[in-house]
Amino acid sequence: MRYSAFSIVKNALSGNLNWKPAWRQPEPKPFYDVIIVGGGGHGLATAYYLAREFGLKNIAVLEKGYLGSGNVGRNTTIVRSNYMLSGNEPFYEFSMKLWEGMERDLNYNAMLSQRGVINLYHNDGQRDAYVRRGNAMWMEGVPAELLDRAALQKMLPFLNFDHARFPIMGGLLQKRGGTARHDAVAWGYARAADRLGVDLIQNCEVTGIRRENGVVTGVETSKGFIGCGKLGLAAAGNTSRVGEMADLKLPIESHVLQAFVTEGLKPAIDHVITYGAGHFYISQSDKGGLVFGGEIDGYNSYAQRGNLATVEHVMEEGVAMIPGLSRVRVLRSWGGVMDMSMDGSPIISQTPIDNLYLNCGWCYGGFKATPASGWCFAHLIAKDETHPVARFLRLDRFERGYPIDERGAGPQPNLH
Amino acid sequence: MTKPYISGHALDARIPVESGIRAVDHLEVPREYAVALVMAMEGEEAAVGAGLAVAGDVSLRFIGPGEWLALSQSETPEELHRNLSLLLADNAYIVDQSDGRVVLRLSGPNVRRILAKGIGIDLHPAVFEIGASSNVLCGHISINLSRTGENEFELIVMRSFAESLFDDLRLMGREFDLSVDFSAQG
Amino acid sequence: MTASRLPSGGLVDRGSTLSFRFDGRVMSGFAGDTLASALLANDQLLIGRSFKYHRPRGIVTAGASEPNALVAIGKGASTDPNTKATVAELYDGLDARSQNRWPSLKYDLGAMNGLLSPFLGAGFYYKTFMWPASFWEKVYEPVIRKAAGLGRAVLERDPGSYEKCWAHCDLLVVGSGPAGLMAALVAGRAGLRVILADEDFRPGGSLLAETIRVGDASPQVFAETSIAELRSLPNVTIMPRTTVFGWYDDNVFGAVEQVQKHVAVPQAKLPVERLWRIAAKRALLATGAEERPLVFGGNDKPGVMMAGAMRTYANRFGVAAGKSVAIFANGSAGYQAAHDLTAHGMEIAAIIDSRADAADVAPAGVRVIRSGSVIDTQGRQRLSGVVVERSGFEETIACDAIGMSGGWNPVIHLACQRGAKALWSQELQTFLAPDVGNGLVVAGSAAGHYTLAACLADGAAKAAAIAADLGFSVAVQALPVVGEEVDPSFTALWYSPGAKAKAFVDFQNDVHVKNIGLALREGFGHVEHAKRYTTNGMATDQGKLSGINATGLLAAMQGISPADVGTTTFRPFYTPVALGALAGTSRDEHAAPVRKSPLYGWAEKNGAVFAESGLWYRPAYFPRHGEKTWRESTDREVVNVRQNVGLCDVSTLGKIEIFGPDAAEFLNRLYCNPVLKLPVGKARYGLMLREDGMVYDDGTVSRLSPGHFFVTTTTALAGGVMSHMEYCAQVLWPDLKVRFCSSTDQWAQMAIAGPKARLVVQALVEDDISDAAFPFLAAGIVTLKGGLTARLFRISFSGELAFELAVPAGSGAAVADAIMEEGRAHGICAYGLEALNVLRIEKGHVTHAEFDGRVTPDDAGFGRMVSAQKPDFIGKRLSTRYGLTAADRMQMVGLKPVEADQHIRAGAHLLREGAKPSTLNDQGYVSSACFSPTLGHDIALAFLKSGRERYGERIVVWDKLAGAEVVAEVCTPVFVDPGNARLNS
Amino acid sequence: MASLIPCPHCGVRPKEEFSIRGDASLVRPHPEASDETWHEYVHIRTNPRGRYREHWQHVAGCRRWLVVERDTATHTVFSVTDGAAAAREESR
Ligand SMILES: Cc1cc2nc3c(=O)[nH]c(=O)nc-3n(C[C@H](O)[C@H](O)[C@H](O)COP(=O)(O)OP(=O)(O)OC[C@H]3O[C@@H](n4cnc5c(N)ncnc54)[C@H](O)[C@@H]3O)c2cc1C
Ligand SMILES: NC(=O)c1ccc[n+]([C@@H]2O[C@H](COP(=O)([O-])OP(=O)(O)OC[C@H]3O[C@@H](n4cnc5c(N)ncnc54)[C@H](O)[C@@H]3O)[C@@H](O)[C@H]2O)c1
Ligand SMILES: Cc1cc2nc3c(=O)[nH]c(=O)nc-3n(C[C@H](O)[C@H](O)[C@H](O)COP(=O)(O)O)c2cc1C
Ligand SMILES: [Zn+2]
Repeated sequence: MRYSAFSIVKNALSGNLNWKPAWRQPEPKPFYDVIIVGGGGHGLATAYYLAREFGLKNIAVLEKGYLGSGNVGRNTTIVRSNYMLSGNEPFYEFSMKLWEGMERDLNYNAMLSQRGVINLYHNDGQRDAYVRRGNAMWMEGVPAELLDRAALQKMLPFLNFDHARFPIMGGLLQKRGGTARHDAVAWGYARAADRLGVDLIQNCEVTGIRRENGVVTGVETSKGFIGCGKLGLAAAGNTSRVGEMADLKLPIESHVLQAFVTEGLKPAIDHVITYGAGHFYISQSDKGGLVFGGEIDGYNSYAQRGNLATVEHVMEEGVAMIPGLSRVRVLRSWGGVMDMSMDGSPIISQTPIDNLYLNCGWCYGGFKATPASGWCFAHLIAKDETHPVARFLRLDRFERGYPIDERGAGPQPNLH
Repeated sequence: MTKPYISGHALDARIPVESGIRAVDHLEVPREYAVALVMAMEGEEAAVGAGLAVAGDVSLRFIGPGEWLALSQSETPEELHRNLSLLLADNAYIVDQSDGRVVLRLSGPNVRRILAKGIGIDLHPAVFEIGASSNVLCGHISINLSRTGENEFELIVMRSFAESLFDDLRLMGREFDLSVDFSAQG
Repeated sequence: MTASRLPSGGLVDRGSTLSFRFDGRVMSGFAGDTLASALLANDQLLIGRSFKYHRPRGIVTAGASEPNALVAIGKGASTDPNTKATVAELYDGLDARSQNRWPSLKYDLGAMNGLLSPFLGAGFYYKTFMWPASFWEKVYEPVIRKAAGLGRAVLERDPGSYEKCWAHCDLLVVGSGPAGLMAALVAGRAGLRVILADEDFRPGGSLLAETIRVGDASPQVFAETSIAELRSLPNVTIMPRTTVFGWYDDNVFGAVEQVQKHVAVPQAKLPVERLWRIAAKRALLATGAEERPLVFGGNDKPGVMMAGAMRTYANRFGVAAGKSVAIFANGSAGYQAAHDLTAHGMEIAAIIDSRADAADVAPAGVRVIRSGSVIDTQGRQRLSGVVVERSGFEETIACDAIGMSGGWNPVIHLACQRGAKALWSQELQTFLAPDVGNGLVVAGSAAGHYTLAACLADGAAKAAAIAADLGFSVAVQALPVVGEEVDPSFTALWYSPGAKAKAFVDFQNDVHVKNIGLALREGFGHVEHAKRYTTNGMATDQGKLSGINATGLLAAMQGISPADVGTTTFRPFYTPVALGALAGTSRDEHAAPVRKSPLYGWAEKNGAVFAESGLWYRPAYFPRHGEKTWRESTDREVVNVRQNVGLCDVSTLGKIEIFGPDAAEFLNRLYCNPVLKLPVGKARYGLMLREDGMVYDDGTVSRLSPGHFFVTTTTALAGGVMSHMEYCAQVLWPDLKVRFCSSTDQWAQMAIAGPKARLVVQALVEDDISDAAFPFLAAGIVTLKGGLTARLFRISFSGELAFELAVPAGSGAAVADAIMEEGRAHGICAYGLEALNVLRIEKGHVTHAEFDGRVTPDDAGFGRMVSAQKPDFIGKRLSTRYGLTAADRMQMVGLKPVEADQHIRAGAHLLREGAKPSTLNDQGYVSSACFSPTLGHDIALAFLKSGRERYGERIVVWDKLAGAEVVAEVCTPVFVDPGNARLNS
Repeated sequence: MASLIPCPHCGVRPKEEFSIRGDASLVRPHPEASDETWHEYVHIRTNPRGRYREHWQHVAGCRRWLVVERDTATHTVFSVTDGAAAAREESR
């Protein structure tokens, strides 16, 4: 059933009783040409593009929980392509462009809202780094603007201009950046993939990877063995665990990042704003909740929850940046387990094992990458060759000495 | 030029000279305090600990394994350094920190309620006993905390943080009208 | 008037009248009222509008689960939007306003949405608004966003203050109802350190609204005497107005105390709210049970209320929720409410019981409709009647309020916040907390005990067990005898059949039964999918009323057990918490500690303008009379240093003392250049790598005696380097005999730089510091005239003849004064960070602008410094990786504009002349740039692909962000004195 | 864990007194070890779900590096020991 204003009216008139399921609930077949582990944004997008762009037919996505139960369903929804390093920027801009056509492509409104992303800076060094970044964006054809304090004061009068411990000097603006409705991204890809015949199998946890003569032949799951031609891992925070099933050792640590939403409020914050004197970032959802987050909790964790010290730290930064948040009440906090890589940048790569492909290391920034990650991963799986914009995101870059370290923090995941 | 250099206190800009007001809860800042860091050489931790315990007019603060701050109000920094060296030189490294640390003394009936606003350890009288000391976080600042009396604690802070800690303590004590002053001379 | 104050009764102080406003209307209530009870007493039933359809809504509950009666309280920057009237303590002068309505609460245009409701089903927006593409941003989204939210945040600086506090206890009791009180009494008497926290301003929990006698007293008196006893115990702390919002690892609880939310004019010396972090050895949840609403047609009108809430309003607040009240129930609690209301003289229109037969006894003369179902309600902005269906017959019963009672949901929120899933109890028809270990135990109604006697007994027994477990001896204590009561039973009813109007599940978010059905039909039947697709349970009440009903509905619609559906995930916060409370005192200028150099006052006195540098404030420049811009002052300072002499505070550099027989070996492994053979009395530049071969930090290493080194680090990484050293010493090489300490704060350190530096310094120092006696890179202990012992280093960041003098911090200002006095004759000036930066760029010296974590020593021109001889040092092995030694790496070069009046900005990128700007053509970037007063034009340090081979090449400095393109010449990064003649003079 | 860490030298302390570095089971290779060994030391992590040994430093306390053994799924702490002692143990 195609979604449109017309379909809404028509269905409403028949009591909304005729809507069809957004996706089937198939039982797994014994064999698929391609199996994707992980029904998050990346796994679903990969399956969709495999079917649509690369014409593959016999595809399954295996998800241990419900579709979208991982980080795609728990992130702060920021979408942007304002990276500094040449290993990253073209990839994220490719993603941005895909976002811009995605909804019509999927026939699903993911409510992409290009409201502008503003990164504040508070000292000369930060400004210089943002100038470098802004120019790197322009090099890739991505518009960026440097705003001074006066311009910001006009745009965002609620920021702490008068009593800040670290006064705001200016900001880097990417107007095309913004947010998208996180769950809808997963649902939209799921529905579109399903319509192309992809089997989306929920409550199906991969527990083993079967290899014969060094070649992957299928996966053991909570629903039994399922054979496959090629296997793609898009298991986000659980990558190391799935990789281990194929004796794959990875440059990944799993860390928990918390996010927060306030009570619903009338529109008050129209942009995505990030704090330069800390790790705070905030935007307002279309429903009215202020969605925000900060630093990771810092220790390895597979628990989707964080601790109070970090909560307090995030709030301190929030109130330091926007004093008026003080009376706003935070409604809910949650955590997501992310695969933090050694340089803070992702991995889309072949592996030393034949027919096993890897998509991981998205840290706290993979939501915005969803379309490009799916596209490039599908490209890699279908053609066995790297998509040009993802050519730096290889697994062997650490060994070869080509880290993509936006933060310059070195091989310690919790510093990225 | 031969004039001696006058030494200033880190809180000179914060504490009015002789305010004279003293509430029940009071923050007192001794102007003169000799402070030395004592680091036992490897394997000598116990010996140094024992040696320090008998060192004359010196109070000890625990920093970490084999490390202490030695404090004296009767000796000059040079004297303290010399005396400790005589006692421990073969077993410990001694570093003068008299200018690097600032000592603050907090006392009064509400002292625990004040400190609990910044310090996460259990300060119950039966848990943190008289004589106990430890490095702790007070708000966002690292300090050494020691219990020096029934309702009396001493806080030692890095000099560069002293004003900030002082401001924090005033805020923490605001509810109880905490008063502040330099110690009376002597 | 229908809802009104009863002539007597309740725990309000009828002698103390309080005046307040609601939407401008002045009303009055009593001390002890909540805003909700006072509004009811004033017959204000319409309080707010729902989120989506803007339907008129009133008060549903008498507590923290309230979904509807949300108001904005306070004025201006002190406004608290979305405040639950049911928990807001009334005070004189309280000013409340309704929300989410326009132009007024009574006439709200937003209510038009209700007409569109068939089209606004669950997930409707995902299905449309996609065409044309440009419309989303310009038309659709703005409209959707306008409809967002309920209350309005003021976003102005909050005049209130907040603070945090730690607490420690043996036992934290959450909830002061019968279970919690008994537990606290038992534990308190046994000598445990007990904290009893309750969100209510009056402790006692449901006892405050109870009528059964406890012992020979009323439940209110029992609560009062219990509290009095607890207050008399020194080991017990009672914390009213304190909501425990989260259970975290290691039994740490987050709680927020509303210190001054209930006063018109807060005292300045007290916070508005206080955050508590409670470290509890054990905790007991005695949080009670929430009455479950019934899902029936038209169940959202003002006048529809929880039956238990009606009881509370009558018994605790002396307020009648209506004149003629219908009760719709599936269990005995509805009857209990009917009895209590009758006792207060209120009229019971009928009891509609969904069960066919039940033993419960109605008050005399009250009609009971068995197997009844409410299918619709009458009235617009307040209830005027209910339509009841029984065996196919419909009947309208006139009433102005209906109390609904659908059973009980134990409040297990906190127990499920750390990953444990709630368990369905078929017997109790509800979800209970699973066993979550002995740190947290659930008691009373929260554990599924519904009689008062059982709650008292359960609280006492569980507290006694905890006390015994912690090693306390507990005396056997008799429990108070409780009057006769029936154990409340009910038959779960997820949906009252035959609804003729919307039957709401989530009131605030306007989720009704059909939405849940649609979600199921579209494949969103997983309880988490249903939540996200319909937004059920996502409003400010977090599904306290709606969550279990949604589960029950999903189960019923699929013909499965609620056990197989489960609940959605419980998360902090139990109730929403103000960000200000969680931030505490860390705000504004106080957001981070301030570090001050011992020369701060001296710099201030000399007119410094300060800049933040990490936590420090450092002098940026020292403007003199007539100078209008920072550049004027900086240029003057730079020229003066190059021509005469200047004094700069460098106390903020990290300073570490290293002792021990292995100190040299240790440092040799730490730095990439050799340190082992550094002679005593010498300093050396030191470069530290990370294990991945990239530069980590740089500084100086001085040897003061064979076993005593003194190293400096950059200001930014002082803490990081210290930790790194400790890691290396303790973890990597625990066998090396080395000890170190930070002495950053002990020393005031100043750089005295310029051709006349020696003249000035020699005037102060007893020792001979001539070039012969104290050459470049000498380091030693000297005595100042006047007797002060100091450390002197002949090192230079500016490229001039320079000394760094370190004196004990307290004497710093006096010594700096003396230097300035001595230097006056030589034209000395104080110089700040800006001048320091220009001086170092002119000399090609690097800072973290260059060492940004992606740079190898060779990139920055230090390739030859890296020791090839040393067998090992941090970073040695990985620095030989292919990518770190590749020929096309970016290398540090100098740039000067071909036309001298053109400007270069740090952050600009580099392009070959004529090349199209593109990522592929990107040649590098400018890391630092400044105007060089020495040379009279801009200069820059830049990283350029294979840069050192390209001296003399013309390159485009591309700063699209500024719209600037400048052609520059690539040159060596040392612009001034490449032969180091000045340094060595 | 995560909220409170029992430092063997200082007692139970809040998390914010510590900084965390990561895997404590890594042993710095001999300088002559293979490229692969070095690469694995610097870049590869076992990242288990369950028992894990991690280096935490008590920065605001005794400044010792500690080995915190805990469960990455439940956050239960099993033990906290001094890092130098553990390292000596290991090298034995
Ligand atoms: C709090 C938070 C905030 C964030 N904010 C942003 C942001 O603002 N912008 C941004 O760009 N990014 C953000 N991110 C990062 C982003 O969410 C992730 O990088 C991205 O969602 C990861 O890709 P994914 O959607 O495929 O992952 P997921 O949705 O996590 O998908 C992985 C799936 O794999 C499944 N799985 C795992 N193991 C198995 C198994 N053995 N068998 C079967 N299935 C398995 C999981 O259940 C999961 O559903 C944030 C992350 C978090 C946690
Ligand atoms: N009439 C019935 O059918 C029926 C049904 C169930 C319970 N009850 C009665 O209710 C009473 C239950 O007693 P109880 O002691 O278990 O609970 P309670 O309801 O008396 O007390 C719970 C208290 O905990 C507080 N609270 C809840 N969560 C909190 C939090 N996170 N932080 C701070 N405070 C919090 C509440 O405000 C309340 O004051 C018994 O008297 C029982 O008979 C009656
Ligand atoms: C962008 C965004 C907005 C959210 N808004 C709300 C909200 O308005 N109300 C709510 O209860 N939860 C909201 N959540 C949180 C979810 O309820 C949920 O906590 C989160 O997706 C993690 O899932 P879990 O708590 O089930 O583990 C939001 C989450 C995200 C990512
Ligand atoms: Zn410690």
